[in-house]
Formats: sequence, C-alpha cells, structure tokens
Amino acid sequence: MQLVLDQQQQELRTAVRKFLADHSPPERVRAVMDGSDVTDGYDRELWRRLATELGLVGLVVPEQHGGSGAGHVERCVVAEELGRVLTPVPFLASAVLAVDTLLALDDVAAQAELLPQLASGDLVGAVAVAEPGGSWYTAATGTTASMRDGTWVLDGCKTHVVSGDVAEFVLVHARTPEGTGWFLASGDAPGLRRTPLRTLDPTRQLSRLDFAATPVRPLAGDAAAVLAAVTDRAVVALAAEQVGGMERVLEMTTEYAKVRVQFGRTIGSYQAVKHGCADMYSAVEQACSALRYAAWTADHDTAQLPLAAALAQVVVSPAYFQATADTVVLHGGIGYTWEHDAHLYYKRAKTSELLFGSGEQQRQRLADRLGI
Amino acid sequence: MQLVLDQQQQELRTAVRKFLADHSPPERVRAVMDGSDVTDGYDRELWRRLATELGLVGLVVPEQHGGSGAGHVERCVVAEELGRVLTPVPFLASAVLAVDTLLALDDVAAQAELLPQLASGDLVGAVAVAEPGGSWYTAATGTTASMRDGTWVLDGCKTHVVSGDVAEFVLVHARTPEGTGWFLASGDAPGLRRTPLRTLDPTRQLSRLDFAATPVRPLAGDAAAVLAAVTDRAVVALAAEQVGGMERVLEMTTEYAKVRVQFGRTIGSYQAVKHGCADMYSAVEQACSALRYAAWTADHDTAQLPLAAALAQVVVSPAYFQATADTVVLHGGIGYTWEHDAHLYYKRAKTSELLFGSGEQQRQRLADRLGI
Amino acid sequence: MTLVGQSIEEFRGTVRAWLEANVPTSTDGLAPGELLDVAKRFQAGLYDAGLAGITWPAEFGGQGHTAAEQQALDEQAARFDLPTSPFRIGMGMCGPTLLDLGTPEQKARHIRPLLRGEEIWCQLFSEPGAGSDVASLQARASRDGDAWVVNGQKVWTSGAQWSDFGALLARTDPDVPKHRGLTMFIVDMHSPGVTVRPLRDMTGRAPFNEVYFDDVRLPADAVIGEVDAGWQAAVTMLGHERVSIGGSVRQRTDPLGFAGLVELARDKGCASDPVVRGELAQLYAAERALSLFNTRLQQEAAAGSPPGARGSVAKLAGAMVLWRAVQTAGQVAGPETVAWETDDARAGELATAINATPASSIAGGTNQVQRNIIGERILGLPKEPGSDRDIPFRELKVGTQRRS
Amino acid sequence: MTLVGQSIEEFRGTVRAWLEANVPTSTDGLAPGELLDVAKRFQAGLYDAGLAGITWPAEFGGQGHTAAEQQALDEQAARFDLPTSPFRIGMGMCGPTLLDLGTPEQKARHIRPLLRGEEIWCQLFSEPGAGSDVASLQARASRDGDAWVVNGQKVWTSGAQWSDFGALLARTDPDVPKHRGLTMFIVDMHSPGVTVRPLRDMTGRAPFNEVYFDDVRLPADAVIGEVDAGWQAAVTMLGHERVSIGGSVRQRTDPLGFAGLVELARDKGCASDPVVRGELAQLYAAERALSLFNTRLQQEAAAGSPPGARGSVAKLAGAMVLWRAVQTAGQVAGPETVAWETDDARAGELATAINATPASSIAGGTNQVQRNIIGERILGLPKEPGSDRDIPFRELKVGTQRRS
Repeated sequence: MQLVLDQQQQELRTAVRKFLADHSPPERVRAVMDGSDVTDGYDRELWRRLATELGLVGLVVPEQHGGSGAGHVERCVVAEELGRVLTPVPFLASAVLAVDTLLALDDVAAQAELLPQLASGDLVGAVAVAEPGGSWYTAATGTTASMRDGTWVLDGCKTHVVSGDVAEFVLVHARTPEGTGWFLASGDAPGLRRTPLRTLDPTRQLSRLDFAATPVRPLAGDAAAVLAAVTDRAVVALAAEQVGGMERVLEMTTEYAKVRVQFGRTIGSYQAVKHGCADMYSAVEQACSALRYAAWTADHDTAQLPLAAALAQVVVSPAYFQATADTVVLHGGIGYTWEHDAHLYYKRAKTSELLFGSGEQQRQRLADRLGI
Repeated sequence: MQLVLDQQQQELRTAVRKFLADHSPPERVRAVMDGSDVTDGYDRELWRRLATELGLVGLVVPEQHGGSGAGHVERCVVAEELGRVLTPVPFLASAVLAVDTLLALDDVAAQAELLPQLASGDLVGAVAVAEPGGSWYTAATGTTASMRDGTWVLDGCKTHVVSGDVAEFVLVHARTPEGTGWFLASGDAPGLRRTPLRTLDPTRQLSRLDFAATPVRPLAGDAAAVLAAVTDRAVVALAAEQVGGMERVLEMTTEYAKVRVQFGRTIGSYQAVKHGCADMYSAVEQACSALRYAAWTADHDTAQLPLAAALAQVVVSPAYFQATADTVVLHGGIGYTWEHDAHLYYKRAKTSELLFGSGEQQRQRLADRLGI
Repeated sequence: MTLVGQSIEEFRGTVRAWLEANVPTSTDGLAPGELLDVAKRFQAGLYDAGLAGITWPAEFGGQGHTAAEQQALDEQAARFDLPTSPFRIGMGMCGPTLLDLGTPEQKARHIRPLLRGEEIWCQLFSEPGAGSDVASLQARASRDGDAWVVNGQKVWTSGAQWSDFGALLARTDPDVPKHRGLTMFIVDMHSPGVTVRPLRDMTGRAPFNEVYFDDVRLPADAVIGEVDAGWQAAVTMLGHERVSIGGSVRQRTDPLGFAGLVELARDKGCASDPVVRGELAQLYAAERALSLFNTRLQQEAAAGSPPGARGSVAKLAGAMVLWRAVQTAGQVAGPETVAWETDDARAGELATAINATPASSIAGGTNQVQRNIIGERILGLPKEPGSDRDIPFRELKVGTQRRS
Repeated sequence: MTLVGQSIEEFRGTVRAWLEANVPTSTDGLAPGELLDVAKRFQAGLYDAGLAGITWPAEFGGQGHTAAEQQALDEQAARFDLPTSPFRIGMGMCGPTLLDLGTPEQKARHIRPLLRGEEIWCQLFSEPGAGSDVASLQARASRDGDAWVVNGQKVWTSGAQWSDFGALLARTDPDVPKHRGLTMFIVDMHSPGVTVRPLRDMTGRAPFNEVYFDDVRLPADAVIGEVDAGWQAAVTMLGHERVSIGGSVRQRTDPLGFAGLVELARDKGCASDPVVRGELAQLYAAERALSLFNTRLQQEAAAGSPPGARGSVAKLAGAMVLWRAVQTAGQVAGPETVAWETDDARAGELATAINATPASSIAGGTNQVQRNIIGERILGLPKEPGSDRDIPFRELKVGTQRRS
C-alpha cells in the first residue's frame, strides 16, 4: 500500500491549493453562502473554471469520456483542498456521486452521453438514495418505478439529495416490480418537485425531491452493486473533504494560540490549549492515514475498499467534528461569532458526520465488514 | 429529598473514619491481602470489633433482631469509609447482601435466627445469584432446587459470590419446578464445593460455588421481588464504597501534585495535572450527589429507589475507574509500583464496575427504569 | 398581600396558584418589543404579589425570606416557562452585587425598580482583548474633576439593547498591575456616547451586543464599591454569575435535554434500539447527576455553607452534558439533525441548540478557566507562575493587540 | 549467505522461509534463564542468516540494506512471536545511539555482539526523582583522574538483570543548569558496585529493576559523545525510544488487541450484540488508524522524511487505544473480566493486560510529555515559561526531595 502522495499528486495539491486561495477566499465563500453574489447556492463561475481550466471535475472519468482518467487518490487530493476552504461547488454531487454512479452502471449510452458533460461542468448531476426517516445506508424502499403507458415513471420521495436543487439531472435509486434499479430524471422533469431543505451547514445545499408520475429513463446495471460501489467511493471522497477541513482548523487554532495573549502569555503556552492542539494534531494524522489507505484501495485494491471506506468514515467523521468543536472553544469568544470562520467548519463537520447516516450506523457497517 | 448528611450522620462518619485510620491502615490492609497476617482473606479481628464495638454490621437490622435499626444513608456512610481505605472485611456480603435478602424475605423464622448472628458478626453470610457466563443481572437459570426424599436439595453452579469462600451460610437464588426461590445453604453443607476465583482485586474475594445434591432450606418470600430489592440496595451500598474510594484517590493525587517537582515546579501547577485533578473533583462531586440521592430513596422513597440505584451505578462505576486510572497516571512511575497504594484502588474500581454486570447492562437497566 | 406567618407549604401553594394564574401561556411569535412588554408586565405582577427578590432585604424592596422560600419558588417555577430572561443579569448578578457592595443611596435608588422589572440591567466586563483574562481590560475611565469620562469597547453584552443600566468595569489606573487599577461603575445606558450594536453569533442570532463608549460622562456616585477596587467587585459579581449559569433549571422544552431527545427518539421510531437506549440512559445520568449536585449545593447553602468555587463544577459539568447531548441527538435523529423540512420547527430548534453548544464551554469563563478555579481554589493546587501579576498594566501585551 | 542482488520480493521470501524454519514454536512455561538461552540462540541464528541489523552499517556487522528491506522483515516478523524481547532496548535504542554518536572503537567493540545477541544492553536514565523531567537526575559521575566514579540510583530499568552493558546518564557538572551538566556513559553491568534489584510493578510482576551504583569506576573511553553533552545524547536515544514504542507491532495474541477481543466476544456469545459490535468496530478503527499512521511514518521515512517528534503521536495514540480496549474488554467479558477460574489462562492474561495498561500512559514519557512535544516541536507552540532552565542544578529542588 502507498500512504504517501507521490510527486505528481503533491504538485496537483499545490496547484489546487493555489487556485483556491486565489479564487475561493473566505469572502467569496461567504458571498455565495449569503446569496449576495450568486443566487443558486454555488459558485458557478468557479465551478466552470475548475472543470475546464483545471480539469478537476472529470478527474476519474476515463479519457474516452472527456475526463482525465486519474485515480481516486488524485480526486481525494482535490476534495481535501475543497474541504479545506469550504468552496461551495457541487463537487460531491457531480464529480463524485454522479460520476461514480454512471461509471458503476453498465449503461454505455448514458455514460457516453452524460460523462463528458459532467466532466466539462456543463451539467451538474445529483444522486438520490435516502428517503425521509431513513438514511443513505438504509437505502430506498418507498420510491417506486413502474411502467405506465409504455414509459417508466417514478413516484415517491427522496431526501438529503446533495445539490439536488441545482442539478440538471438526478440519478435515482428506486424499487421496481423486479427489485431495485437506477433511473435518470431530468432536473426539470414534469412531476418532480424540488424543495431545498433547511441545513445546519450554510455552505452545502441538500434537497427533498418529490416524484409524482415523473417520467424517467431506466439505466442498465446491477442496482445493488452500483449502490454499494458508489457509497464506498463517496464516503472516501467525503473523508478527504473532512481531512482537509481538519487540517485547516488545526492551522487556524495553532496560529491563534501563538498570537492571543491572556494572563501575560500567549495562550498556546498553556498546557490546556497546547494539549488541545496536540490532540487535534494526533487526530488529524490518524484521520489522514485512514483516508490515504481508503483512497489507495479505491485505486489499487477494491476488494479491501468496503472495509477501508467504512474504517475511514468511523475514524474521520467524529474526529472532524471534535476538531471543529475544539477550534471554536479554543478560540474563545471570537470563535463563537458569525464573523469568524470557525463556525462554518463546525457546521460542515457535523453535517458531514451525519450526511449518510448516524455514527452508530457507521460503526455497525464497519462491524459487518469485519465479519463480526 | 435530603442530599446532605445531618449532624448525627456526620458524627458517624467521623467516628468510623477515626476507627479505620487507627485499625485499618494501609499496612494492615496489605498484610491481610498478602495472607501474611491472616489466612482466611479477611480481617476477622477487625470485623468482630466493627460488629460489636461499633455496631456497624447490623446497622439496618431492626433492633428486635439485634441491630441498630438505622437507615441506608447511615449504612452508606460506613460503606463509604470502608471503601476509602479498602478494609478487607465481608461488609458487602454480610452486612449488605445477606442482611438485605433476609429482610426482604418473608421468612420470620430465618430472620429471627440469622439476623442477630449477622449483626453480632458471629456469622458471615453470602448471597449467590450470578452463574458462569452470566451476571447478577441476568439472574439464575441453571441452578435448580428440587425435593428429594423429603428434603430440598440444590444442584448447579453459582459464581462471583462475594465472600463465598468464608461465609458460614449462603443464600442462594435458584429455580424450582414452580418458579424461582431462595434457599439457605450452610457453608459446610455436603455437596457444596467452594472454589476461590482468581481476582483482579486482591482485597475482595469472590468464589465459585458448586452444588451437588446439597441439602438446603427453602425460604419464604416473593423470590423475584426479593432479588430486585436486594440488588438495588446492594448497588447503592457498592456505590457508597466506590465514592469513598474516589474521595481517597482524589486526596492522594492532589497531595502528590503539591509536593512532586518536575521541571522546577510542583506538578500541580501544570494545567495538565491541575485540570486532571479538577475533572476528578467534578466527577467525585457528581458521583457523591447521585449516591446520596439513591441512599435517601432507599430510606424515604422506595418507589424511586430502582431508578435512583440504576442511576447511581451508571454515574459512579465508570467515574471511579476513571479516577483511579488517572490517579495511577498522574502519579507517574511511582503510581505504577506495587508498593504504592494507587493500584489497589485501580483494581477495586475495575472490579466494582463489573461486579454485577457490564456497563452496558447497567445502562440498559437504567433505560428500562426510565421507561425508554 | 403579605406572606408573614405562612408555612413553607402554604407559601408553595401561594406560589403555584399565582404562577398558574399569571404565567403567559405562550410567547411564541411575539416581536422582541412585545416580548419585553410581556416580561415587564409579568415581573411587575410577580413583584406586586410579593414573589420577587425572595431573599433580598425588605428595606430595599425585597421580601426578606430565607433560602427555603427561594427553593420552594424555584421548584414551582421550574414547571413553567417564565418570561423573565431580560431580568436574568440584573436579578442574578448586578442586583446581588449592589446589595453586597452598593451605598445605601444606590440600593435605595436601584433595587426596587430592578426587582419590579422597571429597569433592566446588563453587565459590561468582557472586551475583545479581555475574555478569560477579564482583568486585562482596556476600557478607560479617566477622572474629570469629581466625574469620570469613559472610552472603550465592551463585547458579549447580553440585553444591552434593552438595558437601562449597566455594571461597567473600567481601568482607572494603568500604572499599577492589572488587578489593582480597575473600578466598577453604574452606567446609565441612555447616556450620550453609549452605542449598542448587535453581535451576530454562530447560531445566526444576535442575543449579544457590542457596546461602545465614546467620552461617556459618569458622576462621582456611579462608583460601585471603592475606586480601584473594581476587581474585588467583579469577583463578587462573577461568583453570582457562575452559580446562576450552572444552577439554571433545564426547561422541559430544551431540544438537547433528555426528555426532548427521548420524545424525538420515540417519534423517529428508534427508542428501542439498544445503542440509542444506552446513549439516552447515559445522557439522563449525566443530566441528573448534575441536577442532584445543584440540589446538594443549594441544600448546603441553606445549611450555611455557600457554594463558593464549586459553582465552577456545575458550570463545567453543564457544558459536558450539552456536548454529550449533541452526540446523542445525532444518534437519534441521524441525517435529519443536519437537514430538515422548512416546517419542522423542532428540528430547527435542535440545530440551533447544536450551534449554540460551544457557548457552554466559553461564556462565563471557559472550561479551562473553570478547571483552574477548581484546581486552585478548591483543591489548593499552586497557581502557574504568573508573569503579569506584578507588572504595571501599561507595560503588558493583551489580547492579540500589538503595542507600539 | 549473501543477499546482494536480491529483489525485495526475494528478500521477503528468504525472510519468511527462515522465520518459518527457525522461530521457536512455543516458549510457554520456560524459566527466565531458559527463555534467555532460547532468545540468544535465536538471535545468533538471525544474525548469521544476515537478518539482524538490516539497515545498520555493514562495517560494524549490520547488513547495510534500506528501509524497504526493514519493512519487509517487519511485515513478515509480525506474523510470528519472536523471542527477541531481551534485545529490544539494545536494538531499539542503545545500538542506534552508539551508531549515531559512538567512537569508531566503541562501534567496533559493541555493535556486532549486540546484534548477534551475545551482549544485552539496558538503558539507565530514570530516577525516582527524575521521571518526565529526566534532566533533573541526581546520579553523579565524578572525575578521578582520567576515569569516573559513579554513585546514585536508577529505576525502571528493563532487563538490567540480564544486561551486560548499560547506557548510563549521570551528572558530571552540578554547577551548570541541569541540561548542561550531564554525560552519557557505557557501563559494564558486571562491574563491582553495581547492584540490580527487581522492582515489582502493579501487575505483580517484576519486569523492571532498580539499579544502584556504589563507587562504580568507569574508564575514560566509556563516554558516549562528549562529556557534559549527555542531554543531546539522551534526546537522540529517546527519539529512537518513542518510535520503537509507538511503532511496535501488536501481537495477534495480545489480550487487549481487537483480534483477541473479537474471539473472546464470540466465545462468550455476545459478538452479535449491537453494542458490543459497535465497541469492537470502534476499537478496530482506533487500532487500525494507528497502525496505518505508523506505516505512513515508515513510508515517509523511507522517502527521506524522518518521523522526528511525530513518534510522540504514535506513543500517545497507542495509549489511547489500550484504554479503549480496557473498556471494550469489560463490555465483552463482563464480570469475568475481574474474577475467573484458576485454569482460565486467557482471563488471567486479560487481567494482567488491564493492570499493565497505565504503563502505556507513563513509560517512555507520560501522555502529558508527549502532548508537550507535539505542541512545541511539531506545532511550534511556545514553551511554558521555564523557571529552572537557567539555574545551576545545585540550587534546584527535584522530585519530592527536600533539600537542606
């Protein structure tokens, strides 16, 4: 296994970090978040440039479909950088979930049609799995696809759909008379109502999608296998985002601890603060190691991926939230203000921790894969 | 409710503490523990004096049966003091479990016969409930009592019997053809084999009792109700021991932190140590509050006792172990030696935590009583 | 209406009857101004019924009762949602401090209107550069004849927007070590030069304010206690604060309370999941142990042992309970903790409570400060070698500010 | 036997084959002396097979290979229980330090017998009054012409009872600040005046010793590095220690390891309990994250970035994993964790492991010291104001000892 980035991967990281520092500074993130700069919840201009200038959206898309044919390790490098600065772009929805679903399906026509447009950033895709009261892990039961008058239509409700409100198309996991299947719905299909949810995290939009006899196109593939494959890869990409956020809050906290003076000393000289930072560093180092391993298995040892992905999630998710909570608290009053960025990470961390299911569901999933 | 000791209770505490300081110093505890002073695992001479001079063994025994007719709050005061200094006497077995079982039964004859001898310290009683592979909470299933040739005999195996090796009689919870029941076995009954277990805690003996057609005497009473009543009261008395131990390790640690110098300062001036002590203090204060409440309900609000006892156990048990673990660690190398007393508390705490069942069983029990 | 000669039992009955008759049923949806009116009407009624300032001296408008009556009232009040939050700082901190340290004239002037809710108070201690280290504050009160002129900035001031008076801590002598050059003042919040700006916190709400002082003039008799003895006055007030924060009764509607999360678990259908049950039991244990500890403190106080620094234990444990509750909530509500339908008010309140949780470890002294207090004042552990305690304030670096 | 020209794959095969053929099947029940003989025979064989001192310079008896071969060997070795514990200190700490700082003569004299297991080494740093604060040690080495005379006491010395040599840290100049007056020496443990006494720890075992020095004479060439530069030598050695503690491979038979506890849960019939499953999964996650971190450190080291202070992360995390395992064990084994039948060897081993767990947070630098190291050396946070760094040792108070 390879847990250290190679030269090229390090250069990719440097390039992305530089680009985001220039084009996705905190002020820009806040402008998008407040809706003062854009109205559709994401930075469309930046997204276009990430797709076309940097080729980051189609990173794992094969070259024949307009992508770079790179690996998950590379995609995780990008996700880490986006997570570091909380860039509000539909990377998780479009460059991860939608791309991975299409790649995992056996539907050559859909791949040929949609992957190039995802890679170019012309289309944003979303993936709908969870339903109200459930989670991504409990998977679809209530949404049904059926043939009516010669076409497939969808009925039911999906929720927590990442970027579901802005996606030009949605890949939906649903029940058919013969089992489960995947279906393609246009974002503006008749009978599809999209309702943005209220979210803890102001930088990531999630939506509820109601389908009422919505015309859809069936997609070829082993539905359950696709769901499993996509979930594992998405968990790894999310873990990368989380690790990026952890690295950033550790920096923020350490920097502040070096300049803030109370009782005549910089607060970083107090063991309470110093040891808090040290614990955060230890957590980051271990989280990063679990992530690197999971990303490596996605490229080089897919038999180990299910275990490695579940491991990464159990290691990273609570650690990120703990790091952000400590960040707010170690900053004291200033960290509790809206004006300081600490809370954006806190909210992102809590959201990432629970996005696909509760901590206990994650642990049980890991236990399953350990054969316990 | 009353969570503060009254004048008389405080005086009782002072008297017991003084007596134990004089007669149960650490050297004496170690002598008993090593078997260098006595061979039957407890301090017989001290036990006799606690029973007769101080009247502490029969504290909750009614006066008509030779006891003091005092309350559980008072008994908890004594247990707290015994727990503080780890006095190796069969208080939990005889003055708590055996006394409470006899009191909860409806067997007037057994009460009249045995309670005075327990109170006087002439007899040590033990109570046998748990069986191999189970815990006190999962209760008896495998030990059976049956009529043979006109007498009741017992077959099966009980384990983790506190002071089971030295008790003159054992009260056994067993299954009969008609349900469960309680039976009295003599410590030297034919067909009873008593095997001391290896224990983590060198100051508290636990035994396995094997019954093979052992003649026993049936005891009158609602067996399930007796078990519930005894368990709740025992848990509270044990919590008192635990709180006493916590108070002592907090003192030990704080005292050491004031005299040990490293890097030119007493270690108690470092936040890492100071905050460790502060957290221990917070835990002690809360544990003590939960204990006081549980003890109070045992005397004044038995309807609330089941909930209060479960609460006390969930609060106190892990807190005591944490406090002792921190004590060893905050003492550094010296705390890890056999010669230092820290490890005796560590072992007692771990043993008390798991004596009746795992932490999760305790939490589920609390959940049951909360009606969740 | 007089309570003289009533037994505690009778008193409890009186309180219950009055509260049942007078607590507003719901204040949901009221605008802040309307809410304030409701609060003032309620408090005036409470006062007129002889139920405000239970243990405060009768001479200045209190009831002169004992801690037993106070406890009886607290127990009854815990069953209601009282609209008294605007008076929390005044009743909990400023009033008791005035009673401790004020002149007879100050008490005669301020206590009765404070108790009747006619005048609202706020506390003006924290500054951007002086949080845990309050004594390093920079707001300056300079003598001008008999009077004082105040300049500087305060932050985290609850209720400043509707306050009539504030208890201000300002530096009156920068040439002595930091603790020795402070004075506490009564400041009329309507004075010229006082500017109040709402401060948005991480929940998106603005329950706090920044307060700016720009050549604000205070009369000589505005001093609480002695000139340059403001630190002692502040310690007195902070002692009251910690007790009132840690000892506050958990509302039944608290979205992060055990009761609320059990209900949520039942509604989500996961209350019988063993892991959820275990977490809820653990949360109950933490919450209940703390409340029993608070009761014990109250009983000890009633028996003559004031809590002293042990209020820090309640404060610290309160924060720990909340953090545990955040975790339990995530277990119970899963993904619905972080995204919910617009009409799901309960989910919205839960999210706000999660976002507000860090405040429990910061406001009123960080967890670290509480642990220092417990370690030093209760356990007698030595202080850290203090490098700034004997240095004139003028020469110190404070906050994140660079000095020239 | 030569490995020149072998690929890593071939090397791995060679290692596996040799280990399969030569690792003693079981050493259970052997007396300590017999165990030592087995260990020495094994190590000699390992050395003769070209598998000891993989990365150590060939000039002094090592193999001169790269970290890749070392990693390959470690991976293979992890599948076996090697009887090499008596050599752990020598191989992990003393040897590497000699290679870093020793004279050519010292290396020529000591490295080869050390690698071949002919001579066993121990480390003589800690004293009763100098634990975390090793630099405050009091053992004294006084000049006597060219030679030195040592007096004092050391503690927590692993393997002193069978050691031939020790790396001793002693004070050679008490008139300068504590870090500047220390020197490291090679001490022949068979010298007159050296007394070794077993030290019983809280598990009841005595794997450590106290070592007393009573006018022990050392020759001039016993100095490792420079006279009065012993602190730098100690830092070098402690760096090796942290890596070797944190990076040690968890044995499959470890009673507190994930694998062992899963097996225990299955045998107890509680492996399908959701709470137990959750705890086991969490333990696995902690254990695996640490082992992946160690792998990452090794890979970075192989790529040219030595771990430096990051070894402290492994050490700290290792302790945390053990404490978590203690909790999981209690959940799995319940009351049988604390009392068990005489013939239940596994339960006995589990109990001993629980009793040994505090050592993980103390030995080799307490958790607090590790956090200081991480905070200061990795994150660059400021040190505490040091009050004793510039004071002559003679004037310091150390340990719990009162000075006249």
